[in-house]
Amino acid sequence: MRYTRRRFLKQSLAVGVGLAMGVRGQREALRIGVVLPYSGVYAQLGQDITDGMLLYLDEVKNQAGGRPVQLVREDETADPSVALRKVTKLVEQDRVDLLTGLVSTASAYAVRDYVHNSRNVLIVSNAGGNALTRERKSPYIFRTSFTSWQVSFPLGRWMAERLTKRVAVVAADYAFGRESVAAFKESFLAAGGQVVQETYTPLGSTDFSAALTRLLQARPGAVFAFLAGSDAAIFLRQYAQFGLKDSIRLATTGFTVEEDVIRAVGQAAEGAYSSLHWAVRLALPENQRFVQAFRKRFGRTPSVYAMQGYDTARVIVEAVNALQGDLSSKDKLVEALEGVRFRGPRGLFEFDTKTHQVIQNIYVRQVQNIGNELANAVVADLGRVRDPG
Amino acid sequence: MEFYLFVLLNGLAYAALLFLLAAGLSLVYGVGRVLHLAHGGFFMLGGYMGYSLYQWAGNFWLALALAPLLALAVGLITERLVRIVYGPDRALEQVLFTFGLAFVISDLTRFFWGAQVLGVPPPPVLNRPMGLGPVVYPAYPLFLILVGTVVALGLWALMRFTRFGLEVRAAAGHPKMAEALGVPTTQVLRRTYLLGVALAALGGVLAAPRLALAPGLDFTMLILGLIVVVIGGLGSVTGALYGALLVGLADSLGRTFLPQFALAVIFLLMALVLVFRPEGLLGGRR
Amino acid sequence: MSRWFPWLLAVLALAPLLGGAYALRLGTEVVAWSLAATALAFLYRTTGLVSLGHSAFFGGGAYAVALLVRNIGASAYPFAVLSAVLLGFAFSLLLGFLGLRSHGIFFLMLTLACSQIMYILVKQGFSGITGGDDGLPGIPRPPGLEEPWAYYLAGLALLLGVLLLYRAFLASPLGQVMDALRQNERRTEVLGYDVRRLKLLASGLSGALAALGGAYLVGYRGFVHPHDLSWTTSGLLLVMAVVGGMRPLSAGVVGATLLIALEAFLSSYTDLWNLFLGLFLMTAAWTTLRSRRATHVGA
Amino acid sequence: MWALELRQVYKSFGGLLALAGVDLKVPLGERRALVGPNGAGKSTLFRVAGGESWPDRGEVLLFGRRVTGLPPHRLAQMGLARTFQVASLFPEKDVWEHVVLASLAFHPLSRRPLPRRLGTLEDQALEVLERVGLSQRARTRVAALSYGEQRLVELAMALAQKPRLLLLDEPLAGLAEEERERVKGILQALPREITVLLIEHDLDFAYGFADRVTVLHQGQVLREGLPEEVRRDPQVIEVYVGKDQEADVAFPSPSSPHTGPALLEVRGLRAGYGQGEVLRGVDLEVRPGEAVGILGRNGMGKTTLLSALMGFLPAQGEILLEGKIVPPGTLGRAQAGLALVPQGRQPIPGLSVEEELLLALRPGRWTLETIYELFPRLKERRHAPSTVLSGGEQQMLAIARALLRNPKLLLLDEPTEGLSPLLVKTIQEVLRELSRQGESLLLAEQNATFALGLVQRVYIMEKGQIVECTEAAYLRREPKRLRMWMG
Repeated sequence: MRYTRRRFLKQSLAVGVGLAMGVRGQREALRIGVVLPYSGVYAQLGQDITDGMLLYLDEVKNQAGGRPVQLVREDETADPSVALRKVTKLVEQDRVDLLTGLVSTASAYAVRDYVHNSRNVLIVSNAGGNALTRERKSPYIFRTSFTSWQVSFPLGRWMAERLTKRVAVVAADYAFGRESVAAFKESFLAAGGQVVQETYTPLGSTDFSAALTRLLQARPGAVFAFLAGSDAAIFLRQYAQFGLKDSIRLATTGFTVEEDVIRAVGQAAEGAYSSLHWAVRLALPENQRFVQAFRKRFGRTPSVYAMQGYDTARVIVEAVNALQGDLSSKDKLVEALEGVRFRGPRGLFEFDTKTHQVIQNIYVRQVQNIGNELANAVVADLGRVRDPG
Repeated sequence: MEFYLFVLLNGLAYAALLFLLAAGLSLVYGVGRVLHLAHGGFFMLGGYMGYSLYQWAGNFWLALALAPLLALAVGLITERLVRIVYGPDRALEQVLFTFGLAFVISDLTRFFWGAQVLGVPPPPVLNRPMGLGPVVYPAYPLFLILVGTVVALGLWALMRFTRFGLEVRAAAGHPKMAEALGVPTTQVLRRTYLLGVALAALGGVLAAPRLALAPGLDFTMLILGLIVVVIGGLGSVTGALYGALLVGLADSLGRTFLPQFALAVIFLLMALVLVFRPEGLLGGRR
Repeated sequence: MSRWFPWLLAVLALAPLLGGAYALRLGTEVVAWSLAATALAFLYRTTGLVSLGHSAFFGGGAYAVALLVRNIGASAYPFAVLSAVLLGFAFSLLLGFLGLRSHGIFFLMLTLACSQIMYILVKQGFSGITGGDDGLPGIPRPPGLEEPWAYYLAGLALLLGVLLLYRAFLASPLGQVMDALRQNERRTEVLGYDVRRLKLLASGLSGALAALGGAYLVGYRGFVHPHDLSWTTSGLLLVMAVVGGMRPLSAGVVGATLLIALEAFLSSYTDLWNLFLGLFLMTAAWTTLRSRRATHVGA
Repeated sequence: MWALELRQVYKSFGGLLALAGVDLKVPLGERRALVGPNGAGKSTLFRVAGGESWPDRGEVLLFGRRVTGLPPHRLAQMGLARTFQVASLFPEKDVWEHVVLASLAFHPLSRRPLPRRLGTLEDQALEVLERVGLSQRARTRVAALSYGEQRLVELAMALAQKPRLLLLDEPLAGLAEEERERVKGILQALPREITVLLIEHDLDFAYGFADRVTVLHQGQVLREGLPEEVRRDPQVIEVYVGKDQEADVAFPSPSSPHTGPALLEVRGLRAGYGQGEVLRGVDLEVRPGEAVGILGRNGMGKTTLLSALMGFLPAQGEILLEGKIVPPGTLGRAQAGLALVPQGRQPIPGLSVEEELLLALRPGRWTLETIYELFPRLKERRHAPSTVLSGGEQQMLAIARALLRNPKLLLLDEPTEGLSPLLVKTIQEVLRELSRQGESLLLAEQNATFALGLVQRVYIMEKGQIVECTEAAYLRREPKRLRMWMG
């Protein structure tokens, strides 16, 4: 595929530039260890996040605190023990200055102890498990993406007030799914809602007709669904095929109806509400610029993962700029990162100094047909959401 | 009452896809004693080719017709490779070789089509719920059941009434004697392999509107295909049919009553069959 | 081949000690996988049965140790490892019993079924206890072996011990009988050996050794995840044993070293490392066939 | 007390009833020979007695204890040992290891998981090997042994088990002359406490060795008694060698002396299973339109010869059809014009009668209609699966599908095996009709009378070589000469 070859060239170019600078006695290159899935089911997320980072690094001409930036990439694969092995390689063999990446929560938990004990700074750019901000947080671990609680909790109250008090829940049966449903129910029940039916389907299901048949029986006012990747695409298409699309409103978290899923299912996604910390059509100047730049550079619309990559690169560069490129002291780096605050594509970006989790706005969006193109339009801004920690 | 009708129809639609995948797998083992672990790869390849054809031609039916032929072209190449491991008592080498081939196909597919989740919309005429008496049920799965039945009958007729079918059953039944009666068993194996590839690709295209095309689909379908042929009995079309129906219905029941453990239900079913009938339901009858 | 082979092994084995933490971690992982792959090769060597479900014992052993140590504490390691091995023996005995009448592809699929049922139960069934698909983190290192090089050396000694035991077993009368069982089960039974009991014993020992491998794996890694029970882990174990030649004593060790080194090396340089792994497997199958045909002995 | 007792044992495979109510009582210490033509059920009886397959009905008692349904290893523990007709050994092990394995079975050491020098057992093994004459081959891998030597390993293993009841399945078959003498010596020298049940086609030895003889025919005990009585019993002779047809029936005088270039020429054909050499340089020829017979006792290599001609097993030497070298594989030879009616008929599972015929059909003189005329029974049964046909019907099917190939040369391998006399008659008429219509036949047959009533020329085969080639008419006139060869 074009990207792989071009990215490969691009990658070696960055290395070349980095080395060249190094050779001419300039400051030594800032080496960032990137652990993302480049093979297997989550390969697309890995690629989006990497493209987001490369886009921002281009904007700052690959400079951070006067030092050229160099990304050292490793494949996280689907096996958490491989992720841990790659993190160890990056720290001990490639001597990286700091780490970023990790799409799957299981991999994040797997590397958490090693990163904490070896006092290496890790900036998680996707994995959303709540524990990394709560009982298993670490001063050296920051997160620029989200926690499952952050994305789902606000939606509960909004749905109870605006859509219906009778909801049926369909969710993929894995930790991320269960945490999101728990957060959703927390606010939905508090706002007087009632969950009439809960169905958990195995991850990687290829057929949801059974769950949809049960939905038809329960006759809820609306459905809260939590699915990702191919599960989301299959579910949405069968939701439409069963005629549910027009009869029962669907609300999900943003991941279920992200741009790549809309591209895959088209009409079937229309009308679906979703809550997320970003939307392609979010009317913010920074966001428009980001979306145009990404489309020009990569020829496709950015996804929330690309936006997270973009912001992650910015967090790193701004922190290193604050230290003028001197990363000798880990504690100073942590302080610098805590101090990072900027207006990005998603709006105001700042860290909660207690949990090192991003504090961000959560928006309610709906898939609408605007100018015969289906995309997530923002219908409500649920304000600043901070994970309780 | 219509709830159980749904469960049945969901199961049959799923069985149709499983049958298309398993028929080829079972026949190739029957004729050549070769376990083709790359078969799931051709199912996925068929789906991706259907996607590209649909993008290019904009017509689902054209994609449905052309994808199996395209997959056949790839099948011609891989058949030449798999020929290395044909022959008796080479089970270990066959597992290694076809497992490697499955990896190659899986990565090449990702190289050409990328890792995004891709989908093919069902043809407009089928993209709406159908009224089945008092009840509403999506049209596409019914179409799948129809195609599954047509292909099952077609294969049954092919096996029963054509020269090719006769030679396949003879080569599967008694290879040495078949050759003494002039049946070119290696030729037959080649044609069976290509038939299997085309069927799997057809299954892939049909599945695209129902499932999503994403990396990993090949190995998911391979496991299901192996379960179907092992439960139904390796080596014959009828074995694949019984297995597909049983697994399809068990899966649908599992998903309805034990949603989290649907896959476990299927594995439990296979384990039970294998403990009491060590050679699958139809036994050793190849 | 056999004269300089032990020396090569010695050099390879001690290399990680000089290579720093990453090489040590890689080496420790090779030792753990070697134990489990040797267990799978042992089952084939003594009964001719090929298993695609050894992740049930490999991952099962890891989970057993993880659960016990996490709840009781690091001091419970000896007890935890012992019970993991016994559980491995018991489960494998049960699987062997269920599969007494089946052979070839049907036994393979039975082992796949049993390991997948265990995988789903651990992943979704008892997520309260097993941590579901986030896995179980925070598993302490065994007392006295906290240092990576110490842990690696202990593993090496364990692996060496197991291989010596395996070699002794093959030379023992019982080992000879079981080797005969693989070559001609019917004849062995007619000579007066209770083939069923022998196959159960072989299954039990194989399960126990794989569980030992799992216990060793989790001791250094600090966490355990349902992926250790998945069919891809069983597939990798089988591929390791087959690439190692299945029959020789060193099949598991050679296979594990080759595959892990290949995967670690390739995946750092290309996203399509599975493609090259696939090509490697195809050529491995082709060369074993060609060499087998060359030395094919009638009978 | 009986060493071995079978009470009303029935056993069937698919459509064929192999054992139809067999009663057998072998007293302790007796040497019993079990004789009968091929397909009479001897090997099935051995498998049932050895516990490898369980009877559909009836009881098996070993040393007075009921053992029906017990696995073979329990019977072995009670003192039963057996050898196999086709050597069943451990390809990767040496000869001495085989014998040690045999004697280790009930030895406490067999359960010892740690290495231990098996000093005494090894010595015993070498001693047994000395007795069977394999001592120099002790350290060689069994796969490198000749066919005969592998049979000797089988015997050595059985002896090493120190059995109380010994089942010997054709111990002399496939042995070289010198090995046959040695085995005969060993068997004669066996201690009398060991009860022996012997299947052997070398009737001279069998009758000499056994105290009593049981004749099996079509799954039933035809006759039982002292060797001399049984040998002369006309019923037994007829079953074996075929009724002594008086010269009354007008044999088809061959239409014209068959001259001209040979249809089939075989020069120096050598073949065998694995290392064992069964065919030791066979030369023969068949002229167009001629019916040639290959006679010889069982186990002399008749089936190996036809299988080698058909390409079922690798062979060296020259095979020419109509002057041209035949292609190597079975497929090539089938297309070149060879067709085989195999021993045991080999129906194809999964196909019906008519389907097998249609499969074989090649354009030519024989068509489906003409075949149905020749075999009306097949027309009635044409939709039945071929595997459930009776023995006779399957034989007709095997001949019919070979004919539909419209071959240049029809090879027939013991077409009368296991058939009733009436069926043998019909098959003979059919083959005579074919010969009269000019089909070239090459018939390998143990039933000499059947063959002589059909063929023009005869080759006699003895231990893998052609030892005699005469006109069939001459042998018809000289039954003495015939019996000399057929025993």
